[in-house]
Amino acid sequence: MPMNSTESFAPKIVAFCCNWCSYAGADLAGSSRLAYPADVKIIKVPCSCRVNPMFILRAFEKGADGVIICGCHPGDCHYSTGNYYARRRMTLLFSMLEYIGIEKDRVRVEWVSAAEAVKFSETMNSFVLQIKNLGENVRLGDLRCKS
Amino acid sequence: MQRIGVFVCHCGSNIAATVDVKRVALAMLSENGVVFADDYQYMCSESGQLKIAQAVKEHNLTGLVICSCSPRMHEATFRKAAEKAGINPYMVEIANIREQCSWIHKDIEQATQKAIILARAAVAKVNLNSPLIAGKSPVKKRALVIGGGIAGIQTALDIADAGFEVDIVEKTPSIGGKMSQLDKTFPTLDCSACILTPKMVDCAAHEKITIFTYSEVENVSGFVGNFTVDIKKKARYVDSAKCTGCGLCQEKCPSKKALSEFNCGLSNRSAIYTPFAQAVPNVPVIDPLQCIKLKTGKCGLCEKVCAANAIDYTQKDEIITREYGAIVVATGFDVINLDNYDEYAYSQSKDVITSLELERIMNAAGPTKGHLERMSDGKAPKNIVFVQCVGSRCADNKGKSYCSKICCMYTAKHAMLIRDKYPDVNVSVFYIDVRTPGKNFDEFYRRAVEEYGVNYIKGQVGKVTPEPDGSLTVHGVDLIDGRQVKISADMVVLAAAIEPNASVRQLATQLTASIDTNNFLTEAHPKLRPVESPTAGVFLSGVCQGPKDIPETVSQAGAAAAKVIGLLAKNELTTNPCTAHSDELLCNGCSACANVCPYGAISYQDKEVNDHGIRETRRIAMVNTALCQGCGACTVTCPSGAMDLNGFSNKQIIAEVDAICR
Amino acid sequence: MSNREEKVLQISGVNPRKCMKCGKCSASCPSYDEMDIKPHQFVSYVLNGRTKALAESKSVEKCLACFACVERCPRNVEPAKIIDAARQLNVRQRYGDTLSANDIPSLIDEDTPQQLLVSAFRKYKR
Amino acid sequence: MQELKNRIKQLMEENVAQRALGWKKGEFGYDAQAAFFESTDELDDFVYNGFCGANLSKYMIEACKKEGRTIICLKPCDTYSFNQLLKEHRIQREKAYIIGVGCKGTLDISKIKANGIEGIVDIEGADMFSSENLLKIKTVYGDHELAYSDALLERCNCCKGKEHMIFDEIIGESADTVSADRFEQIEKIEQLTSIEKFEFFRNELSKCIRCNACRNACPACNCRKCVFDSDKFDSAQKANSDSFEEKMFHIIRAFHVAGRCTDCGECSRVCPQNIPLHLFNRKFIKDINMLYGDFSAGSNCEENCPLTSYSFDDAEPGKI
Amino acid sequence: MALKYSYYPGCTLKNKAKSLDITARKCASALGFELEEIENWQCCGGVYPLGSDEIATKLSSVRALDYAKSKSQKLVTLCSACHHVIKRVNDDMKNVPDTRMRANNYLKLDTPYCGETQVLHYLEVLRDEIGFDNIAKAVKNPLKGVKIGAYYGCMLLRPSKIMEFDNPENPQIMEDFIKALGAQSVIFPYRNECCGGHVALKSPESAQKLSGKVTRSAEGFGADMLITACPLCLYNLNKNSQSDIPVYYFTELLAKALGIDSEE
Repeated sequence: MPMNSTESFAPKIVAFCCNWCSYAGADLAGSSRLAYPADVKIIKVPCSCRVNPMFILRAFEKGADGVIICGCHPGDCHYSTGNYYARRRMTLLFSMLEYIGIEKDRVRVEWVSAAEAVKFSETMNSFVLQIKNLGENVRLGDLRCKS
Repeated sequence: MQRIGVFVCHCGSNIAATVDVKRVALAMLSENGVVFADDYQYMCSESGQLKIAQAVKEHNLTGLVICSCSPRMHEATFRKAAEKAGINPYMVEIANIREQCSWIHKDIEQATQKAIILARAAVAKVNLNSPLIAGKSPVKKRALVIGGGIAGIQTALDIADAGFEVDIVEKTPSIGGKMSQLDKTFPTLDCSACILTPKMVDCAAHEKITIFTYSEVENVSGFVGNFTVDIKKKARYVDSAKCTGCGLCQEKCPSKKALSEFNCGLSNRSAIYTPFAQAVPNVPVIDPLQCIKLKTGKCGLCEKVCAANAIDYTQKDEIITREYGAIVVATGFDVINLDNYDEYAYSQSKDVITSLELERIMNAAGPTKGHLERMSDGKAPKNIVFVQCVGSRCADNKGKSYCSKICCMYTAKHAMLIRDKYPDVNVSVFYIDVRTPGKNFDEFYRRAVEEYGVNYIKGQVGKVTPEPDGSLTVHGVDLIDGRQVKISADMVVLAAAIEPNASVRQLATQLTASIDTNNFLTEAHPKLRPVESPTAGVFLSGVCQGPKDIPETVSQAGAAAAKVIGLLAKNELTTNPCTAHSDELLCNGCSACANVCPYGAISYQDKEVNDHGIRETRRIAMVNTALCQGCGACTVTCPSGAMDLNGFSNKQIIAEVDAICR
Repeated sequence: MSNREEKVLQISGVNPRKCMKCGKCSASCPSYDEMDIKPHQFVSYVLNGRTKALAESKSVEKCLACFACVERCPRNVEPAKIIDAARQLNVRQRYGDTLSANDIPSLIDEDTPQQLLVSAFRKYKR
Repeated sequence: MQELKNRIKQLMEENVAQRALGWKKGEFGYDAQAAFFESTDELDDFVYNGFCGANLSKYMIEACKKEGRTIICLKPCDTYSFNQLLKEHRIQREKAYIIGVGCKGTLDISKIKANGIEGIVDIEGADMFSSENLLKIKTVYGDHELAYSDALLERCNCCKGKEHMIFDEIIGESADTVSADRFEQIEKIEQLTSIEKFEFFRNELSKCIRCNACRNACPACNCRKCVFDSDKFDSAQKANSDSFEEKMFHIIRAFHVAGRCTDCGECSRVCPQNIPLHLFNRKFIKDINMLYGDFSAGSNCEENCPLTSYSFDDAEPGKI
Repeated sequence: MALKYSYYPGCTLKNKAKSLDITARKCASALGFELEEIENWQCCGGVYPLGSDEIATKLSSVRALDYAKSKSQKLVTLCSACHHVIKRVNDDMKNVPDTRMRANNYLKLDTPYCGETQVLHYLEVLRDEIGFDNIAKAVKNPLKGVKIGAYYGCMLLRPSKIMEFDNPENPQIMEDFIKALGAQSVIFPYRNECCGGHVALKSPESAQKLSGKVTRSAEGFGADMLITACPLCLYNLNKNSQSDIPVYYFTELLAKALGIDSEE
């Protein structure tokens, strides 16, 4: 990937953030003025366990270049156990995506607490960079690639 | 079809300086369902809310999108405003264009574009919102206070005085906490026991307060207003009902080698013991690791001497289950382990002690009966050096990154007390900064310097070396003087950092209350909701939330009590209407959702349904909305999509995804 | 910040802004009395644009590389790296030679370990 | 086979059950189909041979809505699906009388045809209970012979075992058919580069005509109404060929049955386009076994599905 | 099978500190392990280059490390300076991408070296691989009644984050070693303070001052002798401390306790 195209490419990135930890972490990142690229758009969900794999596939189908799911650290879920289920679901989904030849770096799960503003911003910065390095998502729009 | 009004807030210049608010409003006009869009200086202000009401009326709005600060800030405000204007409060969505946009981006074009997309997603969602009605749930009129230190005691007393029942769960055999270990308190030099003991007695005597000492929280379930808590009462081997507190058993106990926790290990105690004379309850416990009878079956001396027949070697741990409307965490602190700071020779010399140990040494009930003595040889020290910030303000993974807040003041107190009682003792204090914000605090510190002649040296200590003659050389630096300083001391006192009590980690998990990277419990809002945890019904009192001194702890304890009283005073609570529900025509009755529900809110019913003319009895999932907390775990588990979540429906989230990716 | 200061920071890899001026480095330094600029002052010299003075100071040669300051710094500032970077600056600008091979015979005895010579050349000569 | 037929007849006559769920012979010798036999007369058409691959478990959902009890013939692998349906409360145990039928592997007609055998009129030697390992194939162009074991479906070559997990009685012997490792194909794909993987699956999936045969045959796909047929997820227009569901159908379907799929292989068997759909499901099974411990859906009715349980130290997503 | 290690002796051990080398090898074979000298090893430079952009000064260490990697052996050192330099360079190769990349670009090895080798000091081998209890069992002439002060110096311990040798402020390994030999260990606070050896050439007065503190502290606590792992410390303490306290390499005492003739 030549450098200049990486520079000009503005990826579409959907971030699902749980209401209790990660969304609050994002808020704290905001009030602490910890910048991260505008490419990231946050969707608030009550818990990482609310994220249906279909939402992720849907985002890719609609042209997202990366999807990141943020939740409370395991053990700290507001609903006690939600992120444990999310962890298994996403582990399997990501493994499947890799298996069918989708760059697994297009998806990520990160546990970010309400206090971890720095981690939130660093995570988003590194994720955007990762997606920029991958370039535009061409594979997962339609797996069948029918004409 | 919705009729949506979009309102873009300037938030003064907080948003408007980076986001072209007019353009955002204009862009929204071409969005599906939007019939009105406007921008305003402060949407949250009264006139801002009035604007909403007017627009609702004039344009017959059915849904609102507010582009403003985080919903965590003002969602409730705008929902109330909507309700006043005649719209269901759940027809409001917030596009967070401040925390997630204007505050983190500098480029106006970029920020404006992002704000438009965020607003678009909110509009797409509102298009699919439907009015929700909040339910009600009853409130159990009893509070649980976890931790029986000054924070827990004060909270419990305040709640009980308001007429509500309170239970205190304390891990150790007595309430009193760290304050009971202190000798004097700053800045007034009150005797700690003299002001604490009456409160402990009040607690024990209060008809509304039940104290569970030597007990721990084992399990917590439920939610605000309706918590169910299992409390483990550890076997005391002494019947509290029979014990008269005469103390004979402790006197006669032949096993006296255990280190006294209360005296920081500086003295010994018997296997059957009350931690200190004023303990509440004044009922001893038998330490099973030390008791000869419990270890070998022989002895039984305490049983023989107990006239009240209170000794019971067969006692077992007991689980008590109680219901509460509110829970207060007041688990307090501990001094950090100093293994990472061996340069101060804490592990190498008995005469290097922590400040808490010094409190015990200075205390008349302590290991030296209040005489200032070296722990190594019992000699009176002539030169004492205090080292500040041991393990505090460290960014090196060895210590704590925060300021422990209380050390400057208690060190000034110690220095002053020593100089007062033993004027011939030289006292030096190595400090990095002296931090004394607080009423009469700086005056207090200045008195230590000016009236008591305490030698304050700006600089840190690099190393303490024990010398062959039993003295200690303190290698420090005087940064003002620009010289290395070597002081030959008899005693070195380390102001070791404080950290949250280790039990808080597990407790936070049980309560689903969040903790920060230092294991302090997180408050719901650092400024506006400092005594509430983000988990409804869980409140914070004392150092478990952050370092604080006694006056601050007591104020926070009172504040937490006030919040609890406000909660318990209600007969019922409005429940979150964003709960799950299952579509009976789609439900397979497979039980997958019930398996993942953390609240046991899903049950199954055989129900007759009419599926497009076919009547049949089906096994259908039913959600108890009083129990459901709206996490959504069930919705993803459901293979047929029968289970959905109000306020965060599959369609709503997909609409947001689509709007963002468009 | 001038070129030289930037260079020192780059060579040392130190973030001087992390320093909280506690002085633990100076309290720990066995060479403190030999130094004209003291370990706790190193960061200020870099931040205040006085790196040249630092590079020309006696401290450059007096640092024992014992890493006591590195070990004990509560903020991970690592003053030893700053003073060594200042020394590197001299060495790289080719006026840092303070030891010549001709001096050696007069400085050694029959027991002098090779290690001392090797490290001395690293320390005093480019 | 006659023994089986007689026993069913007897059970129906004794009123143990009101009907039977078995296989009916088709037009050719190799197209037996699932069928209900409501009376003993109808049993004339009953067959049980190597072409009775259809897993009847799913039909039990229908049978449970009928009056009385139904005799259901289950091959060993079918019993896993039956258990899974029981666990999901989709069927009732008391409504079924299970005859576990012996199995020596089910046959793959496309494998036979792949041997260049065309115009098949009749196939002899497909009987499940005979120990003969020879298929005699009559075609319009003459007779062919093929070893029974050479014509097995892929799923039978990596059979889970010939033990019935649930039954009321067992009729007939089974024979071991394992000749391949179940996860070998998966591992091979995992070895490919990202682009090779993508090309492989794109090539396979582009053959899909969305006939829904896989979904219809799959015992785990037993939703009253499939998400792909309801409008629960898509806010946009439904069911044109570009829709989201179309594009992601197979991944979503595999995810929906993950932890529930018994690897019965019906999806691949019924696919008219011969897409190896089991490769998706088996990948999930492999991952689940590796990450969360060996799990075999339907081996019993108690064990919790790996996706509705967890442990504190599970692997982190993307880090396996 | 005897444990085999790649052995990096360093320049001083081939010259002024021969006895450290000889006794270490002899004790190794007595204790059942073998030190295989790295072929064509080059001098480590004596000091770890602190500059974050230094490459050339680290290459000799990388070559030694890569040699050990190629033999799948752990790398063992004796001299404190060599240990310090090699251990830290190894850490750079493992954890500092820039150094790793540039060093590898320069060396053009068949496969890049990325810090795979484990670097052990001889004392760590004794503690972690042989075990002090086993050494105690092998002792033939217990050093009964001898009071020995362990002088660690700087380079084995600091920076502890990288050296991971022992507690940098209250180390235990040499004391345990002394006890294993049957002697009595004397803990004195200057055992981890610098002796000033590094400036012994050009500032002998500093070296005198600092080394004097070390020996006085040890004598004050009743030490009959000192042991060290570092030839420079040994030299400096002997020459500059103005004390008569004998200083030995720790391996010399080990050899004595094991009943090994330390002559070549």
